[in-house]
Amino acid sequence: MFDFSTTLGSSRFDNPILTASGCAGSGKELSQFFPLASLGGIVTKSIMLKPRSGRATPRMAETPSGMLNSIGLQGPGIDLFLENDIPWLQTQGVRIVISIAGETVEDYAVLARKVRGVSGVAALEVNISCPNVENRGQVFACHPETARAAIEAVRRNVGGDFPIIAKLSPDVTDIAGIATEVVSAGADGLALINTVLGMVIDTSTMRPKLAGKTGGLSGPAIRPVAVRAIYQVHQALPHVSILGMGGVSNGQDALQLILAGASAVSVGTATFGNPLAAVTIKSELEAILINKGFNSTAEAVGYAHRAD
Amino acid sequence: MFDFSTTLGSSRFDNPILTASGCAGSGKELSQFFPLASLGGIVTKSIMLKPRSGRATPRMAETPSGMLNSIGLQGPGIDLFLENDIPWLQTQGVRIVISIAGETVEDYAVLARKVRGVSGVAALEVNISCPNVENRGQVFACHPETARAAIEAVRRNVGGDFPIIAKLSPDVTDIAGIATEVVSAGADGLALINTVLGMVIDTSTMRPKLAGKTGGLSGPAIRPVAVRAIYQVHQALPHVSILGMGGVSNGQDALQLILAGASAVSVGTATFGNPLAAVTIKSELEAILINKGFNSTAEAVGYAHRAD
Amino acid sequence: MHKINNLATVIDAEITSNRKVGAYHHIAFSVGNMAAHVRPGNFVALSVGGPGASTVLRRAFAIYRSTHLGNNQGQIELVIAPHGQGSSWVASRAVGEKVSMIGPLGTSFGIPSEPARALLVGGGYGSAPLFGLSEVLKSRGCRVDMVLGASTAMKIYAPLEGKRSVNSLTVTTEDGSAGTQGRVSDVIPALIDENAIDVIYSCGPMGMLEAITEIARTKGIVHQCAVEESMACGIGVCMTCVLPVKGDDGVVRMLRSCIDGPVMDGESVQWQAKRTIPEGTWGGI
Amino acid sequence: MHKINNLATVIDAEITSNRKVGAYHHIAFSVGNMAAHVRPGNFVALSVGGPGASTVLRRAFAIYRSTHLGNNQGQIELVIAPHGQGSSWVASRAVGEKVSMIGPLGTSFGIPSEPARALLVGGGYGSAPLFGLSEVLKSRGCRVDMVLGASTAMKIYAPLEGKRSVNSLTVTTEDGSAGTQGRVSDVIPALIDENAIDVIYSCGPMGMLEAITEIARTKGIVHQCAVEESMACGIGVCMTCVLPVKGDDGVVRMLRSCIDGPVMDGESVQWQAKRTIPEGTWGGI
Ligand SMILES: Cc1cc2nc3c(=O)[nH]c(=O)nc-3n(C[C@H](O)[C@H](O)[C@H](O)COP(=O)(O)OP(=O)(O)OC[C@H]3O[C@@H](n4cnc5c(N)ncnc54)[C@H](O)[C@@H]3O)c2cc1C
Ligand SMILES: Cc1cc2nc3c(=O)[nH]c(=O)nc-3n(C[C@H](O)[C@H](O)[C@H](O)COP(=O)(O)OP(=O)(O)OC[C@H]3O[C@@H](n4cnc5c(N)ncnc54)[C@H](O)[C@@H]3O)c2cc1C
Ligand SMILES: Cc1cc2nc3c(=O)[nH]c(=O)nc-3n(C[C@H](O)[C@H](O)[C@H](O)COP(=O)(O)O)c2cc1C
Ligand SMILES: Cc1cc2nc3c(=O)[nH]c(=O)nc-3n(C[C@H](O)[C@H](O)[C@H](O)COP(=O)(O)O)c2cc1C
Ligand code: FES
Ligand code: FES
Repeated sequence: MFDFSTTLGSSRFDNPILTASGCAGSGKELSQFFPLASLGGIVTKSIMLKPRSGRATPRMAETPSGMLNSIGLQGPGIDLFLENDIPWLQTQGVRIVISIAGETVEDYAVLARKVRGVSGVAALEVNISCPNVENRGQVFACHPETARAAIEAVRRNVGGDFPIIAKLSPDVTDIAGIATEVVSAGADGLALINTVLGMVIDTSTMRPKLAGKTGGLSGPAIRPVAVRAIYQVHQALPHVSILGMGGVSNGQDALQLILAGASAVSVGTATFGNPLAAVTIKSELEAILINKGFNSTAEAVGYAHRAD
Repeated sequence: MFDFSTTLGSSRFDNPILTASGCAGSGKELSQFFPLASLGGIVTKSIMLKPRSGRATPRMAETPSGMLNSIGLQGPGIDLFLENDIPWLQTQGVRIVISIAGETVEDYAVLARKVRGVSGVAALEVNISCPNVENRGQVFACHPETARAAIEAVRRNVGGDFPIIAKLSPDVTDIAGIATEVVSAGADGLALINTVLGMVIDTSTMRPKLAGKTGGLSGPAIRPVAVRAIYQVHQALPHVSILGMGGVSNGQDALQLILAGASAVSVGTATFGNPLAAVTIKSELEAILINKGFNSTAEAVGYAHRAD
Repeated sequence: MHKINNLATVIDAEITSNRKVGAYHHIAFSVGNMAAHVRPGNFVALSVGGPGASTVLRRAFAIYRSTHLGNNQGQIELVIAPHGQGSSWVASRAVGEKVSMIGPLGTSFGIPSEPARALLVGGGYGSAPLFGLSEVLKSRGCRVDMVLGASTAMKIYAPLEGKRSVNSLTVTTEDGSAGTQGRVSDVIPALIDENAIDVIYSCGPMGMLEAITEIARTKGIVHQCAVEESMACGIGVCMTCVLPVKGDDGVVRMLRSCIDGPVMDGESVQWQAKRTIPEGTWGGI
Repeated sequence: MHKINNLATVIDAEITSNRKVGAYHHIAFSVGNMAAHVRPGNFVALSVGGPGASTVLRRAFAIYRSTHLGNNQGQIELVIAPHGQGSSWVASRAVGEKVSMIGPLGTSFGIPSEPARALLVGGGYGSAPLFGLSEVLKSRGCRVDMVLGASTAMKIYAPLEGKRSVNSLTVTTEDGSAGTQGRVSDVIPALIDENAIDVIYSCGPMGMLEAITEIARTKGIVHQCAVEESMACGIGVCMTCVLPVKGDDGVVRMLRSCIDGPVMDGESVQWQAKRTIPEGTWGGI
């Protein structure tokens, strides 16, 4: 019997396909198209301490085989989120990964404490691709020290056995270095990759198309960057689980990320083109893995690294 | 009268469309399709000190709206290059930009001395996206110190007035920081961007598709990254000329890079899909600039940065 | 406005007709049961570009008309302006080809419980959803006057059967090539007075909706409009399509136009925001 | 081998016929003067995917046949195996559609100056360029024997008119569904002896070319083969398509298969290199 299940840190998932943070709303919107429980898990939109309007519009620009977004972490804040969104998700029989985002190290600490007690949560994804308001708006994930500080704050506050997945930005010189840093700070797993910083200039107005000027590039265009980042990090830290994402739109794409070293795969932008993308990818991936003779997902993880 | 010409450092070009290094062979191959002199200039393939076989094949993988390459700087070495390729280019009436690449700081120094005396050369593009053999193979362009050292070596050896364009890698945490460093080291201009590091895993063999495992991502997929990098660097260093490149395949794309801050634009991958790409882009860009009421290319450079 | 239509499904819809009408393409799709759930103002999201396309996002199109004959035999018609990559691709599809369609999506126009006097205002292809609305309003005993505006005659979409369904039709074009020269906002105030209008329904460019909101406010009448914000998903999961809307509690929030819209109360939309977050918006900084 | 064909041009070639033949599509294009410059072994590079496609690179296809009727009336025929995105797109084009084509590209098969006894070996669609070659050889008084191999009968491309042009045709399939069960390399040695072959011309998968090279070396005869390396540009500007080839000076260099090939001297190609740079290669490290 083929074993499709997978693990991230100490958490087990029935299958390795999850949604990507910020690409599945609160879950409810997607549940109209398929039962959420058919996925390995739902990763919720990164939630902050306070309600947040996000950035002004336009917030998106389509690009060749991808898109830019600058949502700016719009959301209701952790309290309303735990009050309104989580209880509904808990009724769906789906594994929940809560994504949190902070503007200060203290934010991360408080968020971790608030989430600690919530039942039915499989893991915490810590989005550290956020501007650090205490350090000239520099993104936490871009520097080893600030990345470490954010993850340490979460680890200290969440307790010892709760799986923490640190989500890294690809916009760094040495992603394996950052990965090593956050793992030593207490992360059990790594989410790779967040969007790549980009810009589109509207040639009619001759100004940046997005109101926020720059935005995050996602979709198939960045898949080679994701595969590379996962491969490099898995090579450096073979025992740390990776939740891979970046441009996955079919089962073959998901397999690439798994062969590179991901234990599970999040589907983001593909859902915008097809609400059923994640479930379809799940079925395709299962068929491919079986067809290739793997006995389990685990066997395929990092398989591209094998010696000749 | 519309003035289509542009400048990079102290060098003037009749129009702002050039080829991209490594994407136009020795020039001869393209001259079969159009007169090279119709372009603003030809940027030659990065040349090293010694003959170089480059990497093993497969050297390329197509990706969504882009491609990976790992040519590994195959070439005849500077002496044969100056003996065989340059004399022919000199007969073509086209502005020549010679691209050099080294494995050590000393390589850059020697290359600069060899190129110094060559007539008809408009500028030197210094490709510092090369592994530094003296520093664990780390890429020069990825660290401010090594980037500075390479450019200083070139500046010292090439003489004071010869335009040096430092070509940077986007695979860094702070490209404006690297740009500032190389400008203070003596670069007159910046070439932005080199390819983005990526990987494709072949799902049949379940190994990296390229023999060299990782490769450089180019083509429309990375255009938003190029626009962003050019915008950031132009904002930080508004008086330094930028030769922009990355995914330009039509006149509108070229305009995006110019509005972001590029004084000239190199066309790379687009030439593989269409040998006439560069000349076509030149005509399209000219028509668009005139149509929008610009009096010169210079007026459009960085126009997206204007205040409201 | 009625709340989001949560009967949306994803289907491959076959094109049964594709006719050029002025500057537009009128395209009919065979959609099975989807047609049964359509309410005026709903839209569909189409995949564009076919397999191997570099366009990864859907395009939203207002439903011009939907017909349900029972027995899984439904049809949805759209009016498409070939503009950029996506719309041009759809417009050039041949009869018999299939296009992935999600629908019906979004909120719909609210229908008055009592017979009322309605003014329907459409800009360009924005007239599309108004004809279906007009039919419903007429069937409820409402009087329907219509104003259609565009830059030029070719861009006025007003099919014969549509015209027949309204009590009066006024056309404006900016170049004067059809109807009155000018903009819809030039003729609306007089029409409101003449016909003692109770409610305005509108669909078209955001600038037009803003102008109508101002007129409706001055005249003190209700204005429901279908907005058009750039949408990545159309189903409420991406948060790209938001705009600032004042709630009944007086608080401005960034609402998704694909789920809390496209039909919204004109007066509640903070039109002046343009590329900013209005001061005082919930969660603003 | 003859040197690169430097008369290549870029044209929009109209499809004049597209027939399914076994596992392949035989497609004819109207190409104007391009046909006049084609020599056996040349190839063309086609754009794939149409406007808005995510595929940015061309695909190379060997020229099966070219016909030039003078007066700018030329035709080029290709044999295409629908495999991945690009080839499937080309194979599904309808008559009347246009595809951007660059050609003729690459080196061509060298024709013996004296009448000789030639063995032509094709694997899969690799048979395509051999029929044109066969015609030229026959017109120069050569004897032509042909071996075609594939995994299965459907993948043997051997049109009637092609068969007529050769003195003998041997077919091998791995599953035995046509001809001899086995590989081309199983039957070649005997054919060389029987027909006193002077020269082998081959085209097909790299593994097959390698095997034939070994046979040719053993038998001491000349072997010209058309290689197939992954090509990004097809015109010599990208350096992706290289393979290690020993020159007359005994030095191995990485040569571009689009410009120094596709037709190469089998013995000079360093087949054993597979994903490595052979030791001693010029500029190697
Ligand atoms: C609710 C709604 C209803 C619509 N109804 C119709 C209709 O009935 N008929 C019709 O022809 N078109 C309609 N549109 C517009 C349509 O969805 C496309 O935006 C339009 O056709 C341009 O897409 P394109 O691919 O041709 O152009 P492109 O410019 O290539 O589009 C590029 C991207 O920008 C986005 N975009 C750019 N400008 C806008 C804008 N003003 N509004 C929305 N998205 C934008 C597109 O979604 C796309 O992702 C509607 C849009 C919305 C949101
Ligand atoms: C000189 C030459 C002659 C050829 N002649 C023919 C012919 O007559 N008939 C025919 O059907 N095909 C021929 N091919 C193969 C053809 O060019 C395509 O590689 C093949 O059709 C697969 O492309 P695809 O887009 O369908 O598949 P994909 O797998 O989607 O192609 C993806 C990319 O990989 C490259 N690629 C992958 N494998 C190979 C390979 N083995 N060889 C070359 N490129 C590869 C493609 O160029 C493309 O960029 C020839 C190739 C070359 C180099
Ligand atoms: C519209 C949008 C919103 C996103 N919001 C978040 C977010 O809130 N938190 C986060 O960690 N990542 C966010 N991401 C990044 C995705 O989770 C994912 O890392 C990235 O998009 C790459 O995957 P994809 O190519 O499959 O989309 C967002 C991406 C998009 C496109
Ligand atoms: C096949 C290939 C070879 C390249 N070789 C070089 C090189 O030798 N030196 C260099 O500086 N850049 C090289 N580049 C990078 C290009 O010059 C350019 O910076 C990059 O491809 C982005 O532009 P594009 O998207 O238009 O191709 C190469 C790119 C490709 C695709
Ligand atoms: S379009 Fe995605 S939330 Fe509205
Ligand atoms: S395919 Fe580009 S050099 Fe041969």
